[in-house]
Amino acid sequence: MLFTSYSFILFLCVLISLYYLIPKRLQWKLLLLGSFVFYFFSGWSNLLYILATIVSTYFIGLKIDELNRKQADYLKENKEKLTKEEKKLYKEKIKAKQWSWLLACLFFNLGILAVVKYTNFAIANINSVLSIFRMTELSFVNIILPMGISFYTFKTMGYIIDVYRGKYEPERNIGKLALFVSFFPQLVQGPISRYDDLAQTLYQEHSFEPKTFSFGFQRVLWGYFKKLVIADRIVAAVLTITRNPEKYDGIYVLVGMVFYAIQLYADFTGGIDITIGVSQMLGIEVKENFIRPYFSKSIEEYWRRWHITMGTWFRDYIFYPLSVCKPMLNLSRFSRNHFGDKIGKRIPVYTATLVVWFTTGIWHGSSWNFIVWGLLNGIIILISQELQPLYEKFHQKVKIGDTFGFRLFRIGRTFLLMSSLRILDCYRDVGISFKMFFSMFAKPDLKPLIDGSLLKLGLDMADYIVLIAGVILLVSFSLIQRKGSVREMLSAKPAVLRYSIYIVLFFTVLVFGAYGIGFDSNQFIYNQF
Amino acid sequence: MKMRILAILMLVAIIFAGCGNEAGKNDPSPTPSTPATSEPTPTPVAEAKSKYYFEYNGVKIYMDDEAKPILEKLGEPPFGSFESPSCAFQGVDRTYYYNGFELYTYTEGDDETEYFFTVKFMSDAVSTPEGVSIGDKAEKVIEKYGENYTETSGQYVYTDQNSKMSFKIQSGEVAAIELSLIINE
Amino acid sequence: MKKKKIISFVIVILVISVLTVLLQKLLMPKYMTQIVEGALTKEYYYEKNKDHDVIFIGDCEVYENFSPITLWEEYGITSYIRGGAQQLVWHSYYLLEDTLKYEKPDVVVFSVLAMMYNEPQREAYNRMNIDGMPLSLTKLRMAKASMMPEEDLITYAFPLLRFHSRWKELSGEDFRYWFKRDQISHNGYLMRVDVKPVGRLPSPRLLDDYMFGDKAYEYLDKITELCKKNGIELVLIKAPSLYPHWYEEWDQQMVDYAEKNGLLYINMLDDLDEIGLDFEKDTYDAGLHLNLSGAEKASKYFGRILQSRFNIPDKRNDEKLKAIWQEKADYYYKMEQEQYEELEKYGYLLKFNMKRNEENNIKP
Amino acid sequence: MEELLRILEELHPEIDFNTHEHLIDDKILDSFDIVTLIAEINDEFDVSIPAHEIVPENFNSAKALYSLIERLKDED
Repeated sequence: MLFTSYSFILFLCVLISLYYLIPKRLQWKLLLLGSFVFYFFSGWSNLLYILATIVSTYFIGLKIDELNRKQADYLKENKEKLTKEEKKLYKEKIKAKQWSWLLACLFFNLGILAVVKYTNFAIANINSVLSIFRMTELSFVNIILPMGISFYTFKTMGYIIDVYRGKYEPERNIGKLALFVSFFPQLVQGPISRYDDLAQTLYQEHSFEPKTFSFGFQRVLWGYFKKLVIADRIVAAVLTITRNPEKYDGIYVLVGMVFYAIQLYADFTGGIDITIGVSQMLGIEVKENFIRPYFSKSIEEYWRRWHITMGTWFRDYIFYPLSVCKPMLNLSRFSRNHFGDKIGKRIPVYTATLVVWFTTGIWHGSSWNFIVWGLLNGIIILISQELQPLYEKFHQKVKIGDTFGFRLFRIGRTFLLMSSLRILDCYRDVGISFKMFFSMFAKPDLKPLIDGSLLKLGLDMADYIVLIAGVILLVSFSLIQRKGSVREMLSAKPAVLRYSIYIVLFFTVLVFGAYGIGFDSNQFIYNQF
Repeated sequence: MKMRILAILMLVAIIFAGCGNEAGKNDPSPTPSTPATSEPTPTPVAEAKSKYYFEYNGVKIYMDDEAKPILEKLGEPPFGSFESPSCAFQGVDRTYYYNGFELYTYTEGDDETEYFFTVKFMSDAVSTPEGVSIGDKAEKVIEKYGENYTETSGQYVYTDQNSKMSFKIQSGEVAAIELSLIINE
Repeated sequence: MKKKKIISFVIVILVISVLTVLLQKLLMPKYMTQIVEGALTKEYYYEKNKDHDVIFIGDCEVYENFSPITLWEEYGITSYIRGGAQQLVWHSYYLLEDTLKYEKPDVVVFSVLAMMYNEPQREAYNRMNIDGMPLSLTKLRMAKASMMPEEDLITYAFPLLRFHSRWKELSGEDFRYWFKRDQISHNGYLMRVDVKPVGRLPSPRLLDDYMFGDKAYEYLDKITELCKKNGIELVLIKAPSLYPHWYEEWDQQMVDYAEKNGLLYINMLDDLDEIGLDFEKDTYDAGLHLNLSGAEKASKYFGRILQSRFNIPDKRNDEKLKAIWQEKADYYYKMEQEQYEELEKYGYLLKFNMKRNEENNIKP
Repeated sequence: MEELLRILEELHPEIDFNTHEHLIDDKILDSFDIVTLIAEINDEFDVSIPAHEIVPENFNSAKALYSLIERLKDED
């Protein structure tokens, strides 16, 4: 069930009405049921995967906690008898047991993810090796990727690691845990919420709050605007350009880059708006995933403002553990002694950064494109880190203050840099991506921008007008938003104005949204009417 | 701390993928915003042309070929053509009358490009590339085309890729021959 | 305070509803030129006097080949053609079901050519056949039976969801016919007076299977059933169009079906001489459809059968009906004359040749 | 404590670590700094700070960081 399908809207209407009609203590159960219904409609076999993850995580969480209790009891009972050494030994023994349980949980769930997501990628790679030796190639397997598996797997892994670390107690009600894992607004594209952020608001009883509800509704509407009016419209041109690299190189690549940046932003943040808005309509608070990322002045800042829950997940569960683990510290010490302070200090950071970005890359998709994309992100971040002192010196000498113009320059630079990296998302393979990137410089012919060629990409003049208006609206919205919540500002305005804005927005989505026949099936059969 | 193993574990999935050259021909989804839904698509098999085609004056006609260049090579149809719009006018089917055969085309797309969908044999003046023409004995069909056919409505039908060759057999003789595009309903 | 909130909520809902209706009416295709077939379904509901002896259902082989005016003038039979572009058997069934909500004819005539289709063919034809119908369960069932895989049922309840992107193509026609329509048919008959003689027709292609499909038969059974239940005589008819080819095997199936169900089946292709059709003069597109003179000949022939077989009384002496049909006939002859004049002036009919108009720079 | 301040000042000479209380919230220490810091602390104090202790509360001020080190030492 996609957010943009009629069945989702219907599902939502039914669910929300029931939600506020039934006794409040049943609300979370309804959400759980709804989430499973939602998931069921995207293929019943998907349910098996998510159930396996829920059940395994649930029992292992309890197991780890049980060991904690056992340890506490044992230490309390034998408080007098045991020496410090013995206590330490016992603690280590328990920790080791917990560790194996954690490991089992991670192995199992990551294993599922690996098999469904990366098997064909692995086969493709093995085949290319086999073909060197002229051996028979393996055939691809037909696995349908369960919806949202990357997201809910990461949610549960964060949960079990936190339980292991003793950050919080495990959830004792399997239904509640199941709801945390499968909460339907988050299933398709996140955000990757943490248990301690989401759980309480999820299980609480919520009475109907007109203000929260209408705020949620507005946000949903805004999300649909971004997705339907902008993203799903501009995608036609993006696909035309990126699917036909032989035809569209040079300046078209730049056009494609910028269009894709718009599409991705509108699509992803629009989807998250719908997620957060729907949750809000249910009285549930979900953490933000974006803070106006395209206004970032550096890549490092960009990644703090784009897909935040993913970034912090990688930071907390991979980057930190990896860079402060014993072997890494030893390595650091070793290299400091042998290669000097400068290099030694950098080794843990560099290793961890590259590992994180490699993982981020492959998490996004099982292809070399995403791996290279991830690694390039990491490398650029490291380079800019190294250049930092140089920049500072430069600034002291040249004395460019924090002027508006300079800020704009940095924002533009970051936008272009991130867009260039995203070329890897768009093209068939890494080779073509690089070829296309360099063709921008090899063929700096600007003519297609003005000779009407842009109208042959699948968008006509009317589409461009809608898009330009839409983008202007997005940018101004973000600019206003820097001063605070736009919805709060609106709610202070007279009712007539407020309602008119909503009604206009509603009809804008309804009429100018790129949905239905003619958009999803490329059958422009009504063109002649 | 054993966090190290934890981190390594994260990589299991990746190492699992092994290393290779740029052979990852998976189609990266154009919307990595929903990475969980980007499925790898296996390398498509290059689509070969059907072994069934029609040849006239050295011009080869495969089903679903674009009609315009081929019609130009064949020259004006000596007996004209017929145009049949469906009830309302979208999508025009055309029939071109040549000496001994008729060519059928359909149109598709905004620019109404024409594609072949049938060659109908009208007399023994023409024969299939395998050498069968109207009036031949049914045995000759099997001799030339083999046993691998299906029989429906008194026709021997041979299929390959997107095309099928049909021979209508009446009292042991080939009464009609048609090469046509297989249309999936 | 609370009361105020409720009032403003109601106002907002009201404003949204009104705007939705207005937008929907504006954005839906009007079918007033070029593809006028699309307007046929809707036009029936504008008809004031919904009481007919005979209802025709079927595709272009009914709405181009039979003229209710001729049936009235020659035999005093009142009739209406509920035809539609590529109307498939299930379309016909549901259209009949809906028609029976308004009237109960003596005879229903079903054109059997559509039996050749067992699957929905194109979304556009679904829209043309269904959209004109007022919203009802019948309409939704009809849509459900007809939908192509890419279609959504809800777009038949709210066509705005289907046609919203027509804002790009809005033309003067859309504003002119925002709230009203021109009458484009004569009780469902679409008039064409131009002539294009039959030349060589493509020879019939081989078919894999000459049996009509299950779904086609299922709905034919339903039509038979519905007529029986309502005491209506059902006539199966193959209209005298030469193309698409009407196969022997198909004809036999209809003969058998009619016999089994005690129906009258007439293949008019067998009686071309008796009808007096001259395919040099009586068709406007080389044999696919009859033109006015052809349709009048076919109607005279068929009317005779209707009258003799089913004893439909001659109502030409009914004063009230006489007045109504006189008005219809006046419009009919006026259009005939206009078409001839247009033909003389331009060499073709403007309404049906938008492309040629553009080439010749003519604005109809 | 002096030792810790020395390490911190090496990282960001421009900051007065004696008084600053929002090192993380004000984005003065980024994740790279934290990792470097932990490596140095490991060297100087022979204390390894586990990943789950990397939370803003522990790193917002030199004082907080120092008490974390003390606590971890005790636990050993």
